[in-house]
Parts: sequence; C-alpha cells; structure tokens
Amino acid sequence: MFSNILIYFVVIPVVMLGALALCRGMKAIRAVAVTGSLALLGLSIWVLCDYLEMRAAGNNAPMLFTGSWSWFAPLNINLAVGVDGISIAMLILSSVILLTGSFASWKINPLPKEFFLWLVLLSTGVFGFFISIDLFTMFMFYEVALIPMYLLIGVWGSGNKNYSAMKLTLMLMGGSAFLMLGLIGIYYHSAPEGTPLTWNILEIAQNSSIDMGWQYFLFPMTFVGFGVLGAMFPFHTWSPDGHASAPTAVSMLHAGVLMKLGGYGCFRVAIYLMPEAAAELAWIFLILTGISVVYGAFSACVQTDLKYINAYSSVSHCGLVLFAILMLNTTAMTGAVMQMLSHGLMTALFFALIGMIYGRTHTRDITKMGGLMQIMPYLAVCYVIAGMASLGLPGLSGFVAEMTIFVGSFEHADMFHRVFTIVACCSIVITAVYILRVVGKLLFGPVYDEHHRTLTDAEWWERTSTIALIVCVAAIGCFPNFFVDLIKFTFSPDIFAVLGMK
Amino acid sequence: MSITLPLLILVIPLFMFLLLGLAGNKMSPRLSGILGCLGMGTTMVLAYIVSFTYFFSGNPDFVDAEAHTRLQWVVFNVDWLSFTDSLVIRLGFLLDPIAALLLVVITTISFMVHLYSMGYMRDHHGVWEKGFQRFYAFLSLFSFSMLGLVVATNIFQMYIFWELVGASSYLLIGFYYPKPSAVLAAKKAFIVTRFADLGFLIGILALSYYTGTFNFMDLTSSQLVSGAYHVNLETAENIKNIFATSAAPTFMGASVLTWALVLIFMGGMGKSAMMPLHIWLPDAMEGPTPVSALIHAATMVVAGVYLVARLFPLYLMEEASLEIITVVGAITAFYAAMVACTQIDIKRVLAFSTISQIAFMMVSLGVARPEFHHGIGYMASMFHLFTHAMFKALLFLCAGALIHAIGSNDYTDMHGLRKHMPVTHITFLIGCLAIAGIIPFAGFFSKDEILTATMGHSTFWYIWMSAVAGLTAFYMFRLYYLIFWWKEHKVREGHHAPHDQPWTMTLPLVILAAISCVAGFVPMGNLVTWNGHEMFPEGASFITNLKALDWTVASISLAVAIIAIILATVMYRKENPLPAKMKQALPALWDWCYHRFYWDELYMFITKSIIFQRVCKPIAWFDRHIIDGTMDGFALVTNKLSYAIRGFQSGNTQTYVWWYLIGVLALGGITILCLL
Amino acid sequence: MDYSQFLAMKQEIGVLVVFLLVFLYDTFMPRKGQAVLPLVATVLFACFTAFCFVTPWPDSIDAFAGMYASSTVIVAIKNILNVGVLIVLIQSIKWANSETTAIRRGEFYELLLVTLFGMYLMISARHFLLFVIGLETASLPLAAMVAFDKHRHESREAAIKYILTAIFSSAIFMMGLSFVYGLTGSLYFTNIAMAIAAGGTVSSLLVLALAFVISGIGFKLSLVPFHLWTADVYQGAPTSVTSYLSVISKGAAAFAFMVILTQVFGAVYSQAWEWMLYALIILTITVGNLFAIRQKNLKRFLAFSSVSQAGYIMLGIMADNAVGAAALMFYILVYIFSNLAAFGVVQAVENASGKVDMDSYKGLYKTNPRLSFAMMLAMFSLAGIPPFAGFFSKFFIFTSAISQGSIAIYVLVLIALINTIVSLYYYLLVVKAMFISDDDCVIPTFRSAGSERLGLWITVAGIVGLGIVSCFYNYLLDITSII
Amino acid sequence: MDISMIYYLVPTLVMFCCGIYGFITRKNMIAMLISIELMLNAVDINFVIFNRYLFPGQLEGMMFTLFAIAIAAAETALAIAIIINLFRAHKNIDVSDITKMKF
Repeated sequence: MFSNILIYFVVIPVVMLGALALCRGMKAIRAVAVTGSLALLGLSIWVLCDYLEMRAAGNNAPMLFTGSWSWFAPLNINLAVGVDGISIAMLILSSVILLTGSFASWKINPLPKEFFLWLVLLSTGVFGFFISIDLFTMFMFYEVALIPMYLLIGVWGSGNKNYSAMKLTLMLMGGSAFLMLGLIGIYYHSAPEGTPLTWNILEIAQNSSIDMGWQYFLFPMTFVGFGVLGAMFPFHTWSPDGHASAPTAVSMLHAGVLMKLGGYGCFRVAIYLMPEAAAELAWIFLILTGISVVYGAFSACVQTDLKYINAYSSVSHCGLVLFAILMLNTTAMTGAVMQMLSHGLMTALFFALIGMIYGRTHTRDITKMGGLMQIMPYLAVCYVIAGMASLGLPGLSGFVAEMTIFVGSFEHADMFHRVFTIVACCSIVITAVYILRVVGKLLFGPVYDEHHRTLTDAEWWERTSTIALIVCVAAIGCFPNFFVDLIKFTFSPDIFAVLGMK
Repeated sequence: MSITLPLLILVIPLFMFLLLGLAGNKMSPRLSGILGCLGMGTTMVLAYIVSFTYFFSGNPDFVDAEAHTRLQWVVFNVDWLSFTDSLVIRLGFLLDPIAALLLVVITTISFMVHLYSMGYMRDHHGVWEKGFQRFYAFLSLFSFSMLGLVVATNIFQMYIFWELVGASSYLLIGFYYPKPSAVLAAKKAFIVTRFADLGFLIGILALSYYTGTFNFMDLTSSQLVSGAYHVNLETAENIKNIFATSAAPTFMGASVLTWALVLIFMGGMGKSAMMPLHIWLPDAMEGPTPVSALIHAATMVVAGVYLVARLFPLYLMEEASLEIITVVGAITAFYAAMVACTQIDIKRVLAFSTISQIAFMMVSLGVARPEFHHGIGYMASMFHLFTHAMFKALLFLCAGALIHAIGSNDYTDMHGLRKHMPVTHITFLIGCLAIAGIIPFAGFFSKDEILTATMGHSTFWYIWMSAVAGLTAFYMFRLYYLIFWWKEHKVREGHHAPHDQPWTMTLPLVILAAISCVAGFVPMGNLVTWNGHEMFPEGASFITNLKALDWTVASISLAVAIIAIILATVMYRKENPLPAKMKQALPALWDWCYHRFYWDELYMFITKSIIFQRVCKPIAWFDRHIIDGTMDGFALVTNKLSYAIRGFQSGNTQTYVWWYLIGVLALGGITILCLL
Repeated sequence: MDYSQFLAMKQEIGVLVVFLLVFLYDTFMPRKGQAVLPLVATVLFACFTAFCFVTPWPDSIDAFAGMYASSTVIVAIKNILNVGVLIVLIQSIKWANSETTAIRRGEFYELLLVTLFGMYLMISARHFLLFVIGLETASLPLAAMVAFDKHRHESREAAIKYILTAIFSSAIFMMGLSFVYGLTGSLYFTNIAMAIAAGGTVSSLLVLALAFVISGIGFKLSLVPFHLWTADVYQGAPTSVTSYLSVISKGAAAFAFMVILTQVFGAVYSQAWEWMLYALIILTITVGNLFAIRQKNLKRFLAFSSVSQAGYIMLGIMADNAVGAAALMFYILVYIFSNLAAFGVVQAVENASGKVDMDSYKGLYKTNPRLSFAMMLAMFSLAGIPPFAGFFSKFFIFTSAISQGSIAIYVLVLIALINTIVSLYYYLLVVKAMFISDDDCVIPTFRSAGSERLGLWITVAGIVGLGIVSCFYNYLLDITSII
Repeated sequence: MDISMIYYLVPTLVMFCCGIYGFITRKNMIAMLISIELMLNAVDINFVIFNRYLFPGQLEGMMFTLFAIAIAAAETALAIAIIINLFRAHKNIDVSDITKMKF
C-alpha cells in the first residue's frame, strides 16, 4: 500500500495532524505547516513529472498510479487511488494554496494550533478526494473536507460568523445528501448483470451500463450534489456569506480548492459515469449555470463588501466551470479545468489580499476605503494583478481559461447553445465592470480615511504568499499549452470512446 | 530573415517593462528614463532595419520582383494554446506591408514619446513626477502590446494583444490615480472597449468555428488568390467553400460571415472610437499628454482600422459589411468634427479631431474596392494612418508642451503664445497645416487619396467627407489661433513668462514636424496595397505621389481647406465678437456640439439608471431576499414547525397514551384500508 | 429434560452469575467494602465480557424445544451490548459513589444486570412467551432505575410516565399477540411464520395484530408516535440510567424488532409491515429532529436525537436482508460508542458542576478542552461526519436500505438524508456552544474522575477507529450473511 | 351446551376498550392501574378462549396466560411502589399534575 506514491497525499496531512497536535508554540506550528505543505507541493510536482514521463513513454491508461486496496470487502468498497492530468492539476493547485494559505495565516489568532489542525484536516479531505477513484472514499474525503469549515469560520471568522458558518455547512451538507443518494444509486445500477457491484469509477465508466431510466434520476442527484459546492444557481447563497465571514486562509482554501471539488466531482462522477444522461439533461443545468455566470457577475457589481464582491465573482466564475463541463466536448472541458485552476489561484490571491487589507484597515467596505495604492502599494499592485487575472487579461490565467471555454462552447451550432454561450461571454464585460469598480474605489482615488495613512505595507510572509500565487497565475497565463496538454489526455477522443462518451 | 531581430523587437519592450516594473522603484527616475529611452531607441532601430529590409531589400522572401508583388512572410509562429487540432492560438510574427509600416510608426512615435516624457514628466523645478518609473514601465508594456498586435499572425493573437493594449491604456490613463477623474476615465475607457471586444470575441468565435482557423493568411486567402500574395490554393478553395456552404445559413437576414465581420468591426469601433463607442476617447485625455499622443492619437486608436485592413479581403466578400463601415465612419467623422469646433480643452479638440481622422481612415477602407485604382482606398487608409500618426502625435506633443508651460488644458488660459514659445508655435502650425490638408504637408496627400477613393465609390460620401475635411481645417485653425493669437498674453506679476520647453521635449517636436512635412511624399502606393501588388510597377520616387494626384479632387479639397482656414482666420485671429455672435445665432447647435450631442449623458443614463439601478440592484436584491430568503425560509419553516408541534409532547401521560393509541390504530387501519 | 441445554445460554447464565455475585457482595459486605462495589461490579462485568468474547461462538443452537436460539449473530449482538454496558458501568462509577447515590449503589448494578438479562432473552427468544418475559424483565426494573433519584421530582415523574406507558404498551402488545395466537395457533416464531406464509392473503386481523406488536416494540425503540415517554424519562432519570436506556435498551430492542419482523412476519413484508415501517421511519426521524432542534437541556436533547437515530436504525430492517442486518448491528455498535461518548461528557460535567443545560456549555472549550473535544467527536459521529464511525454506519445503513431497490426506498432514504441536515444543525449547535460562543464559561475547569476519562477514551477510540478499521463491519456482514 | 367463541370475544373486546377508556380518562393513577388490569385480563381471556376453542390440542395459550398474570402482578406492584413514592412527596396522585417536563 505504501509503495503507491499517491497514498502519501493523505499520509502527509495525517502526519501533519499528529505533529500539530504535539506542537507547542507558534514557531513549531508554523514550521510544521510550512514543511508539510512544502512536502505536499514537492510530492505533487514529483507526481506531475512522473506522470508526464509515463505519458511520454506511451502509457495510455485512463488513470496512472492506480492502486486499490480492499477496505469493506463485502460491500466492494476499496481504497482505490489513481490520477490523471486533471487530478494532478488539482493536486498542484491544492498544495500551492495550502502553502500560501499557511503563509497568509502566519499570525492567526487565537488558537493557532487548532486553526492549523482544522486546516490540515480540511486539506486531507481535499487531497484524498482528488486521488480517489472509488466513489465511497471519494465521498468520504469530500465530507471530511466540508466539516472543518464550520469551525474554521465559526471560531476564526468575522462578522455574522455563526449564521454564515451554519448556513454554509448545512447547504453543503444538503448537497452531499443528494450526492450520497446518487452515489449509492450508481453503485447498485452500474454493474451489468452477473458481475459484482463496484464503486470504482473506472470500472463503472468502462462497464457503462447504467440504465437510462436510472441515469435520469442519478445524474441530477450527483450533479446537483456537487453543484452546490460548485456554487450553482440557485444553490450558491452559502458562498457570499460564507466567504465574507471566513478567515483569510479559509476563504482561500475554500474558494480556491473546495469549490473545485464541486466542478471536479461534476465531471468525474456525474458526467464521466453518466454521459448519456448528461447529454440529455445538460440543457437544464446549462440554463442554471448560464444564469449563475451572468447573475453572479451582476450581483457583484453592486456589493460594497470586498468579500461579497469576490464571492459573487466566484459564483460567476465557478458557474462558468460547470457551464463548460456541460458543453460535453474536449475543448470546453479542458477550459473548465483551466478555469478551475485559474479561478482557484486568482481567487485565493484575492482573498489573501482582502484578508491582508482587512487586517490593516479593519473594514472591508469599499465605500470606507480609498487610495490604498498610496498607502500600501505592494498590496494594491497585487490586487490589480488579481483583478486583471479575474477579468481575463491575456498573460494571466483567466484569459486562457475563458477563451478555451468560449471556443469549446461555440462548437455547438444550435441556437440554444449559441445564445447561452454568448450570454456567458457577456460576463467578461460585467466582470470588467465590477473589478474596475473595486480597483477604482479601493485602490485609486484620494485617500478616504486619513487614519489609513499610518498603515504599513505587506510583511515578508504576506509577500511570499502573494508572490507565489501571482507566479502561478502568470505561469498558467503565459504557458497554457503545458497545462492543456496535461489535462487534455483525459478528454482525448479515444478515452471518450472507451468511456462511451461521444 | 533571421528570427533574432523581429523577436528582439518584441522582447526588448517586454523586458523593459518587467525590469522597470519590478525593479523600477529601486532605481533613480533618471536612470529608468534613460533605460526606457535606450530600450525603445534600440527597438526603433531594429524595427527600422526590419521594415526597411522588408520593403527595400528585394529579398525574394518579401517581394516577388517579377510580379511586382510584396509577400507575406511569417518570421516565426509558435503554438501557444491549442483548443483543438486545428484551432490553435499561435504567437508569431507576420511581416507584410501594413505590419512593416505600423512597426515604423509605432516605434517612431513611441521613441519620441519616451524622449519627450523625460522632459514632460517633471515639473519646472526638475522634480520627477511620482511614479516616473512606473510610467516608463507602462509605456514599454504598451509598446510591446502594440507591436505584438500589429505583427499578429492570427486573429486570436491579435485579440490577445488587443486586450493588452487596452489594459496598458487603462493603466496609463489612470496614471494620476489619486485624481478621481483620471480613475473614472480609465475605467470608462476599459469598459467601453471591453464591451466592443465582446463583439470582437464573438466574431472571432463565429468565424473560427466555421473556418476552423484563426490564421489571417488562411482566412484571407480566398480573396487573395487572384491577387498577388502567395496563398495556399487548397486552403483558399476550402475557405471559399465554407463560406459558400456551411457558413451560408443566415441569422436575422444576414449570413454568418456578415455577422462575424460586423461583430469584429464592433471591436474595431471600440478601439478606434467610432460612434457610438467613441465616448471613452475624449475622457482618456485625463492621462499624461505623451500618453495621449502615443496611445490615443497615433497607435492604439488606429488598431481598429488596422484590424479591418488586416481582414480586408474577408470584408470584400461581404460588401454589406463594408457599407456599414463606410456609414459608421462617415457619420463619426462629421460628428467628431462638429464637436471639435466647440471644445475649450485643447486636448479634447485634438481628441475629437483624432476620432474624426480615424473615421476618415475607416471610410477609406469602407469605400475601397479592388476594381477602383487597385483598391486605392485601402492604400489611402494606411497612408493616412501613417501621416496622421506623425502629425497628430506632433500636435499632441505640442499641446503637452503648452500645458506643461501654462498648467492648464484650456485655450482660454493660453492666447497669444506665439512669441513666448516659438518652436512650439511653428511645429504646431506645421501640424495644423498637415491635418488641414495643405500641400505639401503630409496630410494633403493621404487625405487626397482618401477623397479620391471615396469619389470613386460614391459622390454623396465624397461631398460629405470633403465637408468634413473643411471642418477639420476650420477647427484646427480655430484652435491654432486661439492658442497662439487672439489677444496678447499678459504675464501676471510674479510669474515667469511661458517659454519653450527643454530639448528633450522640443527635439521630438522638431523631428515630428519634419516628418509631417515630408511624409506625404512617401510613395505608399508601391509599399502598401491590399493585395501586395505594387501600384506603380514602373517604379516610384518621391514625386510619384505628386504625379499621381487626381487634380480635380486635389484642387477641390485644397480650395475647401483654404476657405475654411480663411474663415477661421477671420473669426479667431484677433479678439472679436464674431464667435460669440455665431454662438448666439445657432444656440441649439452650439449647445449640442459643446455637449458632444449628449452621448455621455445617454450612456450615463443607460449604465447608471438602467443597468445599475434596474438590473444589478434588483438582481442583488433578488439574490439576498428571494434566493437566500428561500434557503433561510427552509430553516425558518423547520423552526416554526418545530414550535408548532411541540404540544405533541404535552407532558401529560394520558396524552402520550392517546397518541400511542392513535398511532397504533392509524398504522393498522391505514394498512388495512390499503390492503382492501 | 436435557440440562445441557442450559449451556446454550452461556451469556444469560453469565449475567446471572455476575448479578448474583454483585448481589451477594452488596448484601454481605460490610459498609467499608461497599465503596469499592462499583469497581467490583465493573471488573466482574469486564471479566464476563471478556469471557463472552473468548468462549467459542456457537454457529447455531436451539434449546428448550426451540424457544431459545443462539447463533453467531446473536452472540455478536450480545457482545456488542456487553461492551456498551461495560462502558456505561465504567462511566457510572463516580456517580454511583456520589453522596446521594452511595447508599443505594448496589441496587443500580443489580437492576441493570437484570434488565440486561431480560434483553438477552428478548434477543434469543424464538417463542413469544419467552420474548414477553424478556421484554418485561428488561423494562420493569428500568422503571425502578429511572426512579433511582427518588428525592428528585424529575426522577419520580419520569418513572411514573415510564411505568404507566410501559404497562399500557405491553397490554397492547400482548393483545396483538393474542390475535396472532388466535390466527396461527402457535407462539413459536417458526410456526407463526409458516402459518402466515401458508395463509396466503393477509387478513385484517393480522395487520391489526402486527400494528399492535410493532407498537409494543416500537415503544421500547421509541419510534414516533410511541416515543413520547422518551424525552421526559431521559431527562428525569439519572444520567447513567439515561445512557443505559438510550443505547443498550434501544440496541436490544432494535435487534429483537428485526428478528420478529423478518423471522415471524417475513412473509408479509411487502404487503404489510414494509409500509408501516416506512411511515414510522419518516415520522420518527422527522419528528425526533424537529423536537431536538429546540431543546436546551442536553439530556432531553440527546433523547430526541436518539429518537431520530432509532429511525435510521430501522432503515436496516427495511432492507430485509443480510446486508441490512449487518448494517443495523454496526449502526447499533457505533451508536453505542457515539452516544455514550456524549453521555460521558454530560455525566462528567454534571458530576462536576451539576449543569446539564446547553447554555452552560458555552465556551466549554476554553475551560475544558478535552471534554469539549470528546463531545464534538460524539456530535460529529452522531451527525455522520467522516472520518468518524457515525459516517460509516450511516452510509452502510443507507446502502443496505437501497439494496432493497424500489423507488420508494430511494424516496425514503432521501427524506432520511435531508433529515441528516436538520440533525447536523442541532448537533452543530452543541459544537457551536462549546467552541464558537464567546461567552465566558460558567463551568470551571475541572479534572474529571479517572473512570470517566477511561470511559471517554474508550468511546473516543471507538468513534475514531470503528469506521476506519474495516474489520468490525466486515465481520458483522460475514456472520449475518450466513443466516 | 354450545356457546360460540364470539360470546367470549365480544366481552373481552369490550373489557379491553373499557380499559383503554379508563386509562385515558381517569385522573387518579390507581384508577388507571385498574384500567390497565382490565386490559391485561382481556388479553388473558383472549388467550384462553383461543386455546380452548381453536387449538384445543395444546396448552400454549393457557401457559401464556399464567405468565401474563404474573407479569401483570409484577407491573402493578412496581407501579404502585412508584406511585406511593410520588404520593409521599406530592400528597397527590393526579396524573395531570405530573407534567413538569414537557415540550
């Protein structure tokens, strides 16, 4: 079992949990957090290199590094792991954000130890989710990732934190209730007559024998289940409140990684396993996600709380992810994954910056701030960069992702898809509106509050955190083909054919 | 040609951007300024080398000497982002006549502006403007983006750099970010152009979906087969078939191609400030004046024209789209000229003048047809782009010098400066003459070609555009007189008299003025044509343009210009009540012109009152109260229900037993009923 | 008569032996030695539990002309209950030695062991006479235990409510049995089952009898609407008794319920009791949750929580197959650990400060971090949050229910799942009070007794380990699939 | 003499219902206990009747009745003990007064 490299994505966080539990003092905690997340980052890069090497050597399996160990044998539940390009991309994303999140919470107060314990527990879930190819373990890790949010927001949050934390947790758990039903349904209906039932995604996909009638029932279940976490309209309302109340690192991880669980799950479970139903029912969800995209952007235009703006922007951007997935073609799906990466990084950057600004000015209301560019130029410049990434400036990640999605979406020639594609395209304008509105009010213009003049610019750990994220954002934006190649294999036609997708 | 030089043209500005952007505040302003100028200077030299090699070396890669045809040459083209096997965004370097021409224009103006800014961006005591390094970094970024745009090998590369120039424009307009008006102007510029880009993007998507390619050379090939560029015949046939068959379906009465082209033109309208998307450009004057000269007069704003020129063969396939371009251009030209006559802020006048002149170029493209003088409109448009860049940059830089000296943008604060600032005066006059179209200044030739082309297409538009040309001469000289003549300037107590600026500022003026004087003689017809075919196969020299003039058109336009100038002289040379009378005679017209026909107010109404108040706010409200309210409602209902049923647990044992009994009987009873 | 048949009743006899030893100790030991009685009882019971584990588990035995049966599964469920009882005993040591209780502490252990004996009979019974004897043996002494704090009004009131409703329910239950007897002519499970199967159509009287029987056991399981005593009794009874009542009594009843429904009435599954159970499950889960939301007293809160948990347990019966049985047993096992962890904390806090209302738990993490942590794990496990055992048990019970396959069952599971959100809400309320509330805690920092801590350590270990370590569930599924 | 089973069953049913009625309406706990006895006795008679009329060849019903009587006695004894305990403190055994814990 421990010869499989992927297992260490769970082992390292678990070891971190143990180490944190034994830690005394802030320094030790930081050391553990940073060492651990560096180890995870290193591990994911190692896996990436190995993966590329194996693919280059002509390994055409849908998943690499697969391993499966019996867990609840009578129920056919295994601890099955395996990764493809998408999972690796997500793993890298997660480890980058965990690392930067650790830096961003360098001075977390109170109860630093507990904070990191929960944070690491959350990331255990995240990593476990991305490496799992067994529906049960996947679901388990999914829920592991959700619940620490409650305490992280509740204890370390701000504002109306009780309400937000509860709402977030309950809504996400509500989603996972549908999801659980969907998954169990898939389990019972996926195996052809005479073969043992299985939870293994690859086997289910290869069997591809879920009855169409059941697909009509199970696809919406799983899609909505994951869609809630992906902030799909109308199940997105946990997001603004949740993000607004969450502490910095939690917002980062949540918007950056956790919301990606939704998109990833929608693809990996709902669409991967039930492509026929996806093709039939996509239109319903296209309408919903199409609404998400525009609606989130419009809502963001009138918010005054920085985090609300960003949360609505996340609704819009994550809506685009689901939107693209539902287009069911290689290009759009590639774009969806790119968008996940891109949104993950830039929104983490946003939340990190908002946290840093909030830590200084103690307000997030843009009408109560102004001219921060003169006071904290470093943070302000980073904010502008994040904004530019968000509104899709070429050279940063957002552009690449959005363009891939639009090109992919445009491959559908019928009127319905056309209209929704164009509606989605409109979001780039609205995004520009709200991003520039914030930038203009918050960073530019005269200094609003003279007391702010005494504030300091970023500390070194804050710089580390933001620079790392900016570098990643720019890396995706400048060298997109590397990532596209990484991802694309999963969507390549022969894999689609194997999986019975068109 | 080796890859090195072209690559360096792109890399140096990018490197300068990164260097100055990241390390700028560690170095002194002077050092960063010098570095910026050096970088841009080098780029300029390289661009000259590349362009001149392209035009004049006679290299068989670039020119087919026998057919008297210039060729398109892809220096390099690397995959950047592959969507599908065929749809790939490549970053490359396409060298063809218009690209080479624009390389020269951009690097020249950019270098001038770099140099000029060394003087402009510091006050009278020699203190550098705050953020000087940043300014240079952004200038470099802009230059990089603009250069990338013009050498794009495919439409998506163009779109990428198109966005980048938009962003650098945003950053530069908002350079004085503590000033709210600058921030607003920057925002406006970005959003308006972004909106236009939406059309551009959808156009690209539609076009590429049907043709399966982004490549300019492929896209335009079908019309160029009969021309002279070396095109792949198979691709050309293929593209032609696509448009004839799969892309033929119509939507709302127009074919896919028409839609795509119109949408792409919409992008061009945004960048080139065509009506009704022009509103950002006058506001963009909030940026430092050198920026206005570089971006909002000479280079970025002509990107729309360049885009149409780039895809001109495609537009030829759908003449309806060209008609649209003509109409939009003509109306814009007239509108902008009208408005320019009434503005007080000298930069605004120049801005509207720019809009008007770009509209000229658009009209020129719109009326260009291959059958008329080898598509002279196309050549004229590019020619005008070139000359306009020179003299408009000159005018803007002069305006900058004036503003720097006076400290105000309004001519009401200037008046009678000719003696105090002789160099500025002379160069400004040259600029005015050039734009008014007085022989032999640059504008004369290019405008004349445009009018010729227009006449070849339609008499109505010819008359219309001639009138606009007259207006141009009028408002430019109005401006000239109001700045340099009108009443004598009195030096107030304790103030220095305004004087000419340091050499870093005057040198560019002189150079540009010189270019404006002679640029008209460049035999553009042999350099830039729509299909690369030389107009004068017998060879060209500096008098070719003179010789080729259509003197009927030329004399009419000269006459119109001179009349307009005389009129301006009468009205504005000396302080007199004539202008005030004019104003009173036509109050409504003056008012509308002065308020730019209330476009801004209309836009404000649409964005603020309709989109913001009637769309965004209701949506946000809906989200918070209806959607979120529903979610909270679930919780509330659960809670209420919990209260409602609490009597169930009354605490009385007999009630418990009652419920027990009811439960048992219901359980049994209902099941029995169901079984029956 | 073959007296060797008594050997089949190893567990029952073992309990009786422990009971006798405790009784003798209680009766004859002088006052000085009485103080260690709880310890002695606990150790004795621990030995007995260990003995039960190590003696060979029979495959399948009948005794007393088929009135009594034992099998691996039955031994397993008894062992599970034993473990639960052991934890209850460990946790109650401090309480038993407390001032007010000390004088009567022996009775607590004796009554408890007797009820356990009754539950064993319920589980093993294959004849309704034996079953009724077991049922009554299990419930009557409980009334005395509920009334244990006889000077406290709540305790008295709880006892009154319990005994009155219990007698009523047993009257109804026996009425149902009389109908069954009249219809089938036998009280043997197998004979009844055969008679019903042979009868073909389902008579109305049988349905009514079934409803009566279900209500009788539903009362023990506190299924809605037979649950109304639960909250009052749980709240009024001494905490040790409550914890015993909530897990052991419920666990035994659930298993017995499954045996009766599947083995006796198995033939009328789809005609009759599937739908009855369907309705009961929905009612139980929903009403339990709705009541739990508002509770301020933690014991009352846990009472309603256990009501809704009972609904989930019933899902295992809905499955009507081996997977369901295994899931049910596993659920009981996990539920024992989770609920006892919660009660352990409540008890520790109550013993130290006398507080049982949720408001006093506000900010508990600041004063007693470990206790709050244990409580949180218990809440998460009850709510079904991974990686704690509760998640696995819930998942398995849902999986098993769905294995039955009809659309209706999907709807049922969906309703149950939606209810988990409501339950998560109120479990999180406890977590919120302890961790998030900024108020200063009224409960001072204290060091809980060794026994309490031992109990909590065991339960927490169970919460963390039972799910992740798959052998428990695998074993249960293994043995259930044999029958 | 040939008395049909129904002549026994109707009275037991009436007895049972009376018991239930009494249990639900009597406020005095002792009266409630008496009602319970009615119910239990109805059950006992039922068993005996069924055994006697339907399955005369065996004794299961009779045996059950014997045990049921014993159980009923035990139940009543315990209930009375608890009621007495309550009475000592309350001087009142009205069931509708014992409602301190509710909701």
